Amino acid sequence: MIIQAILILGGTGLVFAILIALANKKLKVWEDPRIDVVAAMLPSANCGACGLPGCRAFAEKAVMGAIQPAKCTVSNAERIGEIAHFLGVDAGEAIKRVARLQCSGGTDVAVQRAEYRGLGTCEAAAAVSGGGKGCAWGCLGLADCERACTFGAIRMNAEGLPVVDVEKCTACNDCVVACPKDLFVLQLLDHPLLVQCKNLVQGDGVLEQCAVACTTCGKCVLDAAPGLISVASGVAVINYDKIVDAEESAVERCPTGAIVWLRGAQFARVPVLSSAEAA
Amino acid sequence: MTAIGVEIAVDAPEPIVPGAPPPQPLSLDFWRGIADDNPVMIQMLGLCPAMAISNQVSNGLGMGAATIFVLVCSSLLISSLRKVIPNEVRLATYILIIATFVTISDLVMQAYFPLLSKTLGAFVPLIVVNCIILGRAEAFAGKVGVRRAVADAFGQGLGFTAALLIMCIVREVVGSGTFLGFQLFGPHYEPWVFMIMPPGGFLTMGLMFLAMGWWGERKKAKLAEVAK
Amino acid sequence: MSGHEHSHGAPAAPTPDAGSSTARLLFTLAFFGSLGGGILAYTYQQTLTPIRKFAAEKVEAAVKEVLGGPATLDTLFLVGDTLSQELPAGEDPLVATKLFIGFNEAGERIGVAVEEWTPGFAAEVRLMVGFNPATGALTGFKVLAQTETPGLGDKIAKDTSFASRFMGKLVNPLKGTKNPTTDPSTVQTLTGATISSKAVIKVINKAVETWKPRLDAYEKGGGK
Amino acid sequence: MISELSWIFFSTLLINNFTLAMFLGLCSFFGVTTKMDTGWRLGAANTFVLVMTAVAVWILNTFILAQAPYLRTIAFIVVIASLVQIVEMVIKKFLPVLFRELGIYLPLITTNCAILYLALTQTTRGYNLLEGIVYAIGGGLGLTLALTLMASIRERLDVADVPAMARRMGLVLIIAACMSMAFMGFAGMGSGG
Amino acid sequence: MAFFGFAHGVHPPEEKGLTSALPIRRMPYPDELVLPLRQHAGKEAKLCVKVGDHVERGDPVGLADGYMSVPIHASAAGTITGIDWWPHPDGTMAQSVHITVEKYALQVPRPRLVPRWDGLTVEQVVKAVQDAGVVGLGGAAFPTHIKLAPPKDHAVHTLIVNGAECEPYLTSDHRTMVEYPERVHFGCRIMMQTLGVSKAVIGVERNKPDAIAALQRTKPADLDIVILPLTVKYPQGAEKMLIHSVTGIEVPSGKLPVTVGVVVQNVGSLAAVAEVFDTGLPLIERIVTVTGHGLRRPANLIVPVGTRLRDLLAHCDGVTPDAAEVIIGGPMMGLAQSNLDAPVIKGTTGVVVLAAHETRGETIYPCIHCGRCLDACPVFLNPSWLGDLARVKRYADMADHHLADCMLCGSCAYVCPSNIPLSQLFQASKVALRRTLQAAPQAGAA
Amino acid sequence: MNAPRLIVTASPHVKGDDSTPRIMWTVAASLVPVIAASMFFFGISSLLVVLAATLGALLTERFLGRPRSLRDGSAMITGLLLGLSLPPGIPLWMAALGGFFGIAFGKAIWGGLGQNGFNPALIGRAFLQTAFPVAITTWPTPGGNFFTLKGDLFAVPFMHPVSDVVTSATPLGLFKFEQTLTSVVNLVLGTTGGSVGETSAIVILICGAFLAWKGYLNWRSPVSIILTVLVLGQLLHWINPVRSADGLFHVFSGGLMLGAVYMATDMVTVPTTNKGRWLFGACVGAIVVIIRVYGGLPEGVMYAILIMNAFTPLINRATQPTVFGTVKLKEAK
Ligand SMILES: Cc1cc2nc3c(=O)[nH]c(=O)nc-3n(C[C@H](O)[C@H](O)[C@H](O)COP(=O)(O)O)c2cc1C
Ligand SMILES: Cc1cc2nc3c(=O)[nH]c(=O)nc-3n(C[C@H](O)[C@H](O)[C@H](O)COP(=O)(O)O)c2cc1C
Ligand SMILES: Cc1cc2nc3c(=O)[nH]c(=O)nc-3n(C[C@H](O)[C@H](O)[C@H](O)COP(=O)(O)O)c2cc1C
Ligand SMILES: Cc1cc2nc3c(=O)[nH]c(=O)nc-3n(C[C@H](O)[C@H](O)[C@H](O)CO)c2cc1C
Ligand code: SF4
Ligand code: SF4
Ligand code: SF4
Ligand code: SF4
Ligand code: FES
Repeated sequence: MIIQAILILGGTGLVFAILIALANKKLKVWEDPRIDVVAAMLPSANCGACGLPGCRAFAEKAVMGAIQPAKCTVSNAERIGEIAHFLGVDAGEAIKRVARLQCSGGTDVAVQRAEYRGLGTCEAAAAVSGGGKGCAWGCLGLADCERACTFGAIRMNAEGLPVVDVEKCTACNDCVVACPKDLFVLQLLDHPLLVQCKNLVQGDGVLEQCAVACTTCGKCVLDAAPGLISVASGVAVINYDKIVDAEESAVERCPTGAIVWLRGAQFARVPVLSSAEAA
Repeated sequence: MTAIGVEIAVDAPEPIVPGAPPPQPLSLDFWRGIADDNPVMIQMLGLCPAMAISNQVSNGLGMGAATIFVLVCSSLLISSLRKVIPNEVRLATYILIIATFVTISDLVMQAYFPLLSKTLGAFVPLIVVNCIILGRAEAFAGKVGVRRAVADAFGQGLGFTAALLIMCIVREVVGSGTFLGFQLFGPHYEPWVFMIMPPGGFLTMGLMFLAMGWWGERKKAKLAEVAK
Repeated sequence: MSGHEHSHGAPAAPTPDAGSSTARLLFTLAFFGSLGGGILAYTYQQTLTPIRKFAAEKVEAAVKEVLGGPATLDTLFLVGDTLSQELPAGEDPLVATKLFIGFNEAGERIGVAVEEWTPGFAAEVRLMVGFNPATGALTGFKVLAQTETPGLGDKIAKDTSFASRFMGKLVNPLKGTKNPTTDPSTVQTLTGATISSKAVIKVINKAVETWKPRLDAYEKGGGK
Repeated sequence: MISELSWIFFSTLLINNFTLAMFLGLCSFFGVTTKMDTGWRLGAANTFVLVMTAVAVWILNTFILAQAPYLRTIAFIVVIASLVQIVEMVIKKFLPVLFRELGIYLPLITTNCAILYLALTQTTRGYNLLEGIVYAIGGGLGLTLALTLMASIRERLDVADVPAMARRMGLVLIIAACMSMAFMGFAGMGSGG
Repeated sequence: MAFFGFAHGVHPPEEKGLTSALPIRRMPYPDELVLPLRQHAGKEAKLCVKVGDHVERGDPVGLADGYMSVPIHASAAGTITGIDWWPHPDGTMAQSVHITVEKYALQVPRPRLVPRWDGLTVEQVVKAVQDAGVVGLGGAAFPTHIKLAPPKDHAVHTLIVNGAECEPYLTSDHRTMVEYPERVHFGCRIMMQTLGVSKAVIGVERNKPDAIAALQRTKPADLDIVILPLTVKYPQGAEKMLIHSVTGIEVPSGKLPVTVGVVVQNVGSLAAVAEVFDTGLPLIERIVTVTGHGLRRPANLIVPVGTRLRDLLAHCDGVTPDAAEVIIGGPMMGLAQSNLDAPVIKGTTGVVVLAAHETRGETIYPCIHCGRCLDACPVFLNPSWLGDLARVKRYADMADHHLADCMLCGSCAYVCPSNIPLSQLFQASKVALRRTLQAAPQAGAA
Repeated sequence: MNAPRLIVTASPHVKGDDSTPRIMWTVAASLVPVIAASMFFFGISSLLVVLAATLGALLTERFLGRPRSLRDGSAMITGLLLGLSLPPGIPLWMAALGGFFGIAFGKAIWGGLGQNGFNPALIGRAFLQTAFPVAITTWPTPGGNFFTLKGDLFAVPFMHPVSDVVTSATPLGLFKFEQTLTSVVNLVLGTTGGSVGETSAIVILICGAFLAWKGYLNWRSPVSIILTVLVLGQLLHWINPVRSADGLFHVFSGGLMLGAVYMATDMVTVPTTNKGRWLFGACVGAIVVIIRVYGGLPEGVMYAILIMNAFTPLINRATQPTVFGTVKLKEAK
């Protein structure tokens, strides 16, 4: 009886071993196993900040040597080092960029002309007479960007402006796409100069819409290196090619504070919640 | 979860399998299965037996014991043989080993616990396909040393049994008004037959997940509050 | 599952055709197959006796119960469509379909017991049915297997008063009703479990209908 | 004959639905039912494997295992596992898109208890080849039905405002409970009142 | 002619009685006019004046920038006192020219700026219409000359004139048909000749029997013009619905009416073309219905283009205390205004001032899947599902469910018992869809 | 001119009169005559059962539902309909428990009004039927003193009802298990045993017609159900009069009217498209007849509706309206 059992099972095992061995030879689709390893080491955020459709695509490219591990802006340095070490390649260099808001017209300083009723999203409000906001360029404060940020880097402050936590921001571009007013730009963290206004109305008339708007007075143009700032289009514009020439004195005489010199996060009043979480 | 899937899908020819779990103290290997990485509640594996037989506490005990037995024995064997088993037939071999232990426990149960074996029915042989066991073989036992493999197997087995027993207790107490057959609420209790029927199994497990979800949300809320 | 050991430094890009030799594959599977087979065969041998003992005891207990405690039992096997005292060689008496005949101390036949089933409310309802072929009266039944709704249909197995309603009823054939009855071949069904009750009645009728002719044929053939 | 076969078919499909009444194949029932397309595809793959298994098991039972019933579990599972692995390779080679869709769940069919359950039950019930195949189709379609319905309900829930605590798995199990309750309506079918 | 009608649609209260019997009156010139350079679909006009310039009535202040554009003309004599960003009726800011109206100028017709019609070739007519700055007055302000020169590969067989005016409250088309039926017919003649069609159908909703009668009375004998009464139903006046009602043809999804050989023009546009050739002055004024329960004295007015809402409402004795919302256009599709400095532009069909009790409630309930919106949508979309998708921002899926076919008519949002602003969701989604497509060309790959 | 404080909203700036709460409360109010009719036959017991179920539903909605969701009236309907679908003698604690279960697991967990996939009232009832199969199939006899309590209404919670109930089988049970046919006249008038709300088909029909006229319920699924049951039932009756009663009997017996008029019209859980509603109704009708004739249970309305609820998303998908201008597009291709 034991012999019989051994024969049956041994035989079955043998038959299928042959089948599998055959199948293995004929049908196998080979895939570099390192892809899976690298993919598992990536954050799986599938955010697209690296410019590739998802983390696995990044892993494939990284294994092929077509992209440097550090191009994943979401992962931390330690992890990136591990990946580079695993693949035996150079990690590459990460350049930290963050999202910056080109508006500082919170509810305390910007005029609201009419009461908006309807869906509480910026996208929807933008189509309804600009949500009743006096400034047609400014932030609507209904937090589409906050909801779009998968990294929880955006918090609305008490004045209805989104504050970007520069620690958490991975420059994934989601908020840039989400904002119907196109208020976000991705900018190098160490570029300190920023114009927080997009209102094209020239002159002091703009102050009827918002107290912190750019009045195109031209003082910053005079105070900065030549060619760094211009106001010809109706609002101050910084030429970031010349950013190395920038100095803090450029913003000092701005009558409304539309142009700012940034150290870290934007806006003086950082919401309690996000600063505590960052700590 | 991913590790399992990934490894099955890809036959990595490297002897040192990428994706092996990081070194950890034995106690962690053991506790992980009971709490953080509970096979039923977190990995969502082995749901079928957990729901099918969890309408009586005695079933849960029997099933848990059988599962732990199979899990530990097969992990032990697989881990000690991991260097000699060729990658291509890795799974087939694991299954052979697991099936052997399952059949042993089935036969033993039939012989010495005939009533229990009858109520558990086909679910004892079905331990073979309990995703936990193969999953552990794949993700753990096949890649680490014997001591760790056994610790992990015990942890996972106990984790499974714990989840199973919670369900059994809820279902038997509410559904029959008894615990291990003893009447709890006197003869006038109106049992909720629902709980020992199939929908009751789904519901009970749903309640467990809801409780976990609620707990998680509360923790999140607390964190946010602390941050404030 | 996220950490990784890679103390070996960077693995070189593996080549597609690296793999184990076919022979090793075959050997491994065959070896473990044989090993498993061997172990199982051994375990099976060891457990066979208790398993069979339990199964046989269970049947015997049921038979005794439905026949009201016979002094001796006789077993007939169904071979083809006829009853015989002998099983063809090689057949397992445990698995074969059987009819049990019970005798009292005086050696008189008090009844026969057979196993029958029919679909109930949930799945099959399997009974051991005992009846007296001479009178057509039921001597009892025992539920061997059922999965009816607990608290409702499963009363056919658990409610002893239900079983007692059947005692001595004449199967010619048996009928069910919802109301209390004294009719000799009508039984009152369980409230809320009419279907399960009727399944029991159906099994009993089926048992008598299929086995009585077989027994008659056997007796005519001079079996007894 | 016809009536027996149709009884096997319908009772497996509706009354003793593998997923909703027998608790089989739950891992994939909860794991892959987020999109309807994957839902029914997995169901179809399962049905295919079930039918294959029914045939293989019948062959094993008839020609090999008659003498060694204790080897059933192990022989069945080895056969099923090997079959699935071969099918997997075939699909990976010839239908890479489908493979991507079913991803890691194909191997899970091996450990889908419905398959082994079918093999064992088919044996204990002594089904012949035809009955076994019908049983497999009924069971497979039952799985497909449950998978598809669950997936379609979950697709609708994608746009619903589900409370946070129920979002992960809680609600899905409650849905299963509701479906299971609904399908109890078929209970007792065929027993004839 | 067979009447086909279109399925679905809604029946909002008409409220046309406020102004339907009031004859059209001319509004006096305000002190200042504001002319946005963007008043039409297509490219905005190119500025051609500077601050300090003096302009006569009818002088261009902006020139057509290419074929898909029309010039803008000064609607009164005066001085250019500013060129800057100014609130536009669509809620944004637009480059606008401010003219301080010369109080004592004659404002009289000047020598012809538009040539006489008779004797012009088709090309010359089209050019003249463009130079006169004529755009569709039915609301979309699509340059009319483009619709007069359909691509050669499409044979146009019918001109359909849109006199449905299905929006509640509005009566400007209605009064035009009652008071200037000859002008409508004259415009029709010009257009038929230019398009080279022999048949025209003027569709008018049955609730304007006096307009139908007037058109019938003045119908020229030599033209094949049919005046077709239409069921009163919103949005009967939507182009594709109208074509379906008149001809039974469904304009294919995503296609223009010319593909089925039809051109649709609004009656106001017809009258405008007629007037332009008649008077020789470009399009510098239009008929506007100023109405609503929030307004003291509703009226049908001839308003110079560029009149600020503030001046217009003041001319109608101002608003009542319970006025809550000022809408340019009708209440179904019009745009709410947050700034009364916004001017009347060429596409402004009416100004409606709603009283507080008429505005939408604030509470939004969840969609109960009642299916009313499905029964309302004239293009047979599933607004309920689209709305659900929009809420979770699944724009690509919305596109698969024909978001592009939604014409934002608002029928769905009108009937929704849960007060879900469906059409707003769809409008926002259309914008967002475009944005996401632009932002991520590789989207969907992951 | 003094500038008013303006509001801005998206178009359309006006809206039709019907609102979700108005619809819900009207439907709830239309159930009052049904309850009154039931009280005529079963006395105060009907009212108590309905109240208990409603209380359970409302309290649950209050504590588990979204803020202020009681105002929309849907939980009220759930409670009332659950009560109406229970036997008049059921212990009140069970009725209230059903209300809790229906709202908690049939609605709140799904995200509240509008999101649920299954009919909450029927989820509550199905739970009770599975949990307490005996209590829910104990049908007291109609008639008797108005204030007599039918059954053990005040049984101690979680304990057995002490049942010395005078029961009578429902017409469907009578037919299925005893092959006894009840006359359609009695069914229509409601003088038969059965659940609180299934007694008077006529009252339900009238209320339903009123709601349909107001546009508060879509008439397609009820009509489809009734037609299917009538035709299929009659067909099976001709084939085998012992197994199946005639079509009219099927239509007027059991919970069919209540289910068709009030439960297969719950727009949340039935298809949104009109085509889908016809299909939904036809399938419900067919399943009802199949369960009644071939199934183990005498009545299948609840299960049929629940089963079809599960199919609703699929039906919706299959019956999307053809978008204007796309038919020709396809032909052209
Ligand atoms: C959840 C549930 C379980 C049931 N289980 C059984 C059962 O096990 N056996 C049975 O005969 N009927 C069962 N029934 C069927 C009904 O109780 C059926 O109405 C009953 O058989 C009719 O009997 P009666 O006429 O005595 O009430 C069940 C019904 C439900 C809803
Ligand atoms: C030849 C021809 C070309 C047209 N091209 C466009 C076009 O490119 N885009 C467009 O929106 N409308 C175009 N139209 C006009 C539309 O048919 C329609 O009249 C216009 O969009 C305004 O319609 P509405 O008010 O219903 O939106 C064209 C019309 C004609 C006759
Ligand atoms: C929902 C909807 C309703 C409309 N109602 C009218 C209307 O009542 N009268 C009208 O002239 N145009 C109406 N239009 C605009 C027409 O579709 C079309 O643009 C116009 O008749 C073309 O003529 P025009 O270019 O001369 O303005 C409506 C458009 C939409 C989308
Ligand atoms: C015509 C109509 C029928 C309804 N039927 C039911 C019903 O059968 N069961 C129920 O729980 N709610 C019903 N409701 C209320 C509501 O739609 C239901 O509670 C939702 O399912 C909750 O999301 C109904 C509402 C209406 C307007
Ligand atoms: S969404 Fe914006 S703020 Fe958030 S991580 Fe991306 S770029 Fe940074
Ligand atoms: S930045 Fe843009 S998206 Fe964010 S709140 Fe402001 S308007 Fe909205
Ligand atoms: S707004 Fe769009 S979806 Fe709504 S009814 Fe109009 S066309 Fe249909
Ligand atoms: S009308 Fe409103 S509530 Fe009804 S289905 Fe449409 S969106 Fe939903
Ligand atoms: S499928 Fe049954 S245990 Fe996983």
